[in-house]
Formats: sequence, structure tokens, C-alpha cells
Amino acid sequence: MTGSVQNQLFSEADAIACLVRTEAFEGPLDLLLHLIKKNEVDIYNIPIAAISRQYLEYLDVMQELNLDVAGEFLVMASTLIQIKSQMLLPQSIDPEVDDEKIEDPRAELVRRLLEYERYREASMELASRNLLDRDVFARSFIAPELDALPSAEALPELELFELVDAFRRILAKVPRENFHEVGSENISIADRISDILDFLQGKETVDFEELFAGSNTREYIVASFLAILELCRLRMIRILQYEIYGRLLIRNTVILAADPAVE
Amino acid sequence: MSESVIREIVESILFVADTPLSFDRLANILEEFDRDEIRRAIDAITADCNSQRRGMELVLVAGGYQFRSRPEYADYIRRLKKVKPARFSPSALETLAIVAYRQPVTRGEVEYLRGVDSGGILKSLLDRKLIKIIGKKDIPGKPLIYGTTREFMETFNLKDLASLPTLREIEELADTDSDFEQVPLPLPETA
Amino acid sequence: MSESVIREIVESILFVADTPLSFDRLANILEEFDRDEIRRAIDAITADCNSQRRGMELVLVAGGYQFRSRPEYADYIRRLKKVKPARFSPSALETLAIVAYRQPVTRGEVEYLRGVDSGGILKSLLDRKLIKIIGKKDIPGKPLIYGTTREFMETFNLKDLASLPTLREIEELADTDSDFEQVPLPLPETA
Repeated sequence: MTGSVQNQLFSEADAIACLVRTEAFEGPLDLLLHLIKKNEVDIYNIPIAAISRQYLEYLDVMQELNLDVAGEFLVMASTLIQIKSQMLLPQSIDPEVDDEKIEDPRAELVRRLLEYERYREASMELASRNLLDRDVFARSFIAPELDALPSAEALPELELFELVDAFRRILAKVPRENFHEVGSENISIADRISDILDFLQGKETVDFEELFAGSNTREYIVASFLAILELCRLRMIRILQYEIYGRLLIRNTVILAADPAVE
Repeated sequence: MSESVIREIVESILFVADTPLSFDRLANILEEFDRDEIRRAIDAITADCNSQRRGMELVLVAGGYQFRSRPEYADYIRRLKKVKPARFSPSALETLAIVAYRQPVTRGEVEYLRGVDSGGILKSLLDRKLIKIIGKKDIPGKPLIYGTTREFMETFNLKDLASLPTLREIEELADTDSDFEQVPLPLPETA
Repeated sequence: MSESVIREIVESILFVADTPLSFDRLANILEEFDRDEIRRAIDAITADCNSQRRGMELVLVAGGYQFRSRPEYADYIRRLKKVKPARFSPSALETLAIVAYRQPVTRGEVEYLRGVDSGGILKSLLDRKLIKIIGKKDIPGKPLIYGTTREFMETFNLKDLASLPTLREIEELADTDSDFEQVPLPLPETA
């Protein structure tokens, strides 16, 4: 395809007309597959020079139309150019290297395209099934004859995502400055706090160092230390030292609630 | 269209309807059919349910037609209700999330975050064994401190608390709105 | 109790249930009957729905039995429901297919296979409860891993995950592994 033909093809009026009647590309792999099909070339033997040229022409058109060309499309463009240049290089100058062992520079791309196409086909097959609430309908409501009966609750059905999403919604309403980072560190501190409290259960004091006995990774020690500080702040433990440079002792100051009633 | 197909169509509509459907409503939905055809279909379904002794019958309630399970099997149906899983209210979910992510946490802290009294909800989460009282803070008022339980971990199939997804991870998903997704690209008809 | 009465009881329970009922659950509810009797009842109902051309059929979905309206009457039922049927964008379907076939799968793996950022789509599939967070992968960075839900199977009318349509075999590439599907994706360690 020459540049001038290309320009004719994508005159502004045409482009807008095309825009109306064509579907979006899901990404660079989708666009590449489209080009391979359109050109009727063998996917195992992609004419990389021609396909890259067409690919880049598409990106140009996208940019001319002020469409936001996502980064992934540009990454693929550079991959294509790299493959093209690799193919221009002589196959092997080292006679020791068996020619058959050298992988085709296109192999990785072909694998990705095939795999992608496979999932795309599967997705179309999924969409063609008899979908609930589109093609088939069920009685997913409480039948009137059940409604009259008193309800008895069983285990809740909750997903992790619902939990963290609920927390996200709450924090969105609370001023940020009142809240420090809630990251993974915080969570493992929670684990350590819970472990330490279990460990202290029924003991009056324990040696400070015993609380670090579980592991000696840096992360674990830091988390344990932060957990101890947090427990101190909450006044759930006290740190004691009877002599200068002496052993540190941890005292459990938690008064275990006898009756699990809410205050 | 054959009488038996109309019968099937009427049956499928009555089957999925969550309220009784009046004859007029049914005739309205099935505008391409004669009212007589629809009437015959209803009669045929009613007769079928009785003669073939199906598990449900077509009854006329509150001016409309509705499939109902046969009353003589009410005892069996009641057992179905007994094992229905509980739905979690949004406020219970919120409270549980705060306890999970901020533990060890006091009621005061929960209420600060939620902005509303949370005593009743904490109580019900305690009853459901999803949270527990870890202890009392040694400060005036001796507020109770809450944490999650082993049952909580089992409910969510968590190995440890560190396996809880972090806020950051969810926000990363939400932030990356791939806005190019819906943009149609121009395709030349021919190369 | 006669075989036909058991059939009616099973039918009435399946009719009233608002979710698919697994065979075990059904056998639990109907504890006084043999599992064989219940099995025969289910088979008889399934056969009846088909031979007598009823408005609904009994299907096995998400590991349970559920009555569903016949797909050929969807147009009529939509007039009753007056809701727009759920739509899936091609990207949502693509992502869903990858999660379904490769679960447990990380966001990084989905993005490698699709070739595009997929955070926003994963989030919306989570919101629609079609996928769920299973936990975290035990590799550096501990990325979240995703899988499909019971709702996914219910929505797509799947008996279980094993009944997903088989993926087309990929012709062997010269010099590549034959069981391509099992090859780990060449991803950077931290996703």
C-alpha cells in the first residue's frame, strides 16, 4: 500500500464514515489480527514488513482523528519494528550455532496472537450461550408462598471484594489527613497484633525477644515491632525494664471481657 | 401459530412473573394473539396442572393468574426456606470492613468512621461470630476492643489477615479506566 | 409414597427455589426419600418438560437444578420484564473468558494475554459479581488472583467450569512446546 493510496483511503469524510460503521479494536493484538485476516496472510508466516507498515498507518489515522492512542498500541509498534529489524539481520554468523535452534523472531508474537484469538473465540462462544435474563429467565425472586414464612438465616455469602470495596467507600467519606496509609504493611501488623495477643493469653509477662521468635525476616521483625508499639499505644500491653540495659518484659494489661456484650 | 405454542408462551410468561398477571395485562403483552387464544391457553394450562398432577397449579389471585406450588407440599417447601443464606446489610458490611481493616479497633473508632451509632451492628456481628472482643482498653471508660475471628477467615477463605486485598490494590483497578476501550477506530473497507 | 407424588414434591421445590438447587441440597431437604427416588423424579421432570413442550425446562446450572424459561420465548418475556438485557462489551467478554479458562489468574496475566490494561474491566466484572478475588499469589509483589463466581455460571448457563466450551487447539508452532496452555506466561515477577 502506498502513501498516496493511504491518504485517499483516509480522506476526512471517509474516515468519519468509517468511524460510524466499524467496531473498536480491543487493543494492539486485535488490530494485528484484523490486519492479518484482511490481508489473508498465514499467521505462522506473517509478512512482518507489510503488516508493520499497515499497523503504523492505522496509528497515524488514529492520531489524525485525535483519538487517544493508548500506550499499548505504541509498545506493539516498537515490538513490530524490532522484529522487522531482527529479520533483516543475517541468520547466524556463528557456524557452531545450529540454524534450527534459532527461534524465528516472530514466534513470540505469533504465540500471543494465537492465544489471544483463542480466548476471543471462547468469549464469542460464551456470548452466544443462552444467557440468564437475556435469553432465558428464572424465578430469582422470593415466591409468595415462601414470603409468608419466617426467615431463618444461614451463613452469609460475601466476597472479599465486597469487604474491601465497603471499606474504600467509607474512607472516601472521611478526611484523608485523619487517616494514614492503609497498605499491606498495616494488615500484616494486624496479623502480628492478633498473634501477640494470643501468645500473651494467660501469661503475666513475657520476654520482649520471645515476640520475635517466629521468624527472622526483616519484614516480620518490623511488623512485630510496629505491632508492639501499636499495642502499647492502645494500652493493651506495657513494656517494663527493671534495670538499665536489663531485659525488656512485656506485660499483658488486657482485661479479658468475661461477657461478650457490647458496651 | 399453533395452539400448543401459544400455550407454551403463556406458560413461560406466567412462570417468570413475580406478581399475578391479570388477563388484560397478559393480552397486552401478547398483543399479536386473540384474546380467545389466550383464554384457551390459560384453561389448558390449568387443566394440565390438575390432570397431570404437577408440583404447581395455576391460581387466580388478586385478579391475576399466578403459578403457585401445591399447598399440600407446604411442609417440604418450608424446609427450603430454612437454609436460605442470609443477606448482609450494607451497614453490617461496612462495619465488618472497618473491623477487618482497622483491627484492633474500638466502637468509638468504628463510629467515628461510619458517622453513626454502631452498637447494634457490632452486637449482631458478634452474634454471628464474625468479630470478637479482644479485650478492654486500659483507659477511662474501658472501651472494648474488637477484632475478626477464625470464622471470619473461613468465610472469606483467608489464610491470614495479610491476604486481605489492600485498598491500594482496589483503587489501582478503579483508577485505570481504559478510556480508549469504547473508542471506535476507522477501518477501511478494502485495503 | 408413590413415584408420581415424589415427582410433584421435587417439582414444587424446584419451582419455588430462587437459586439452582444442588442434588445434595435437594436430597437434604427431602431426607425421607431415597436418593435414587429423587434422581428418578428429576429425570422424569426433565423428560416431561421436553416431551410435553412446556414453557420452561429443567436445566443443570452452577451445580444445581433450576427451571428456566425456554430461550425461544425470550422476546415475549422481555415485554413482561421491561428491563434491558444485560450487555457485555467485547472487552468484558474477553476478560471474562481469560479469567474463566485460566483461573486463578492475576491482573498481569490477563493484561499480557489481552495486550491492554485491564484494571477497569476487572473492577467492573467484580462489581457485577461475575468474578471474585480468590486471594493473593505467592510470588513477589503478592498480586491478587481472580476466579469466576457462581453468578458467572448462572449467567452463562454453565453446569460447572468443566463444561466451558473447549478452547480451540492451537496448531503446533515449529520448535514450540506442544502443551502450550500450561506454559507459564513470560511475565515480570512483580505484576
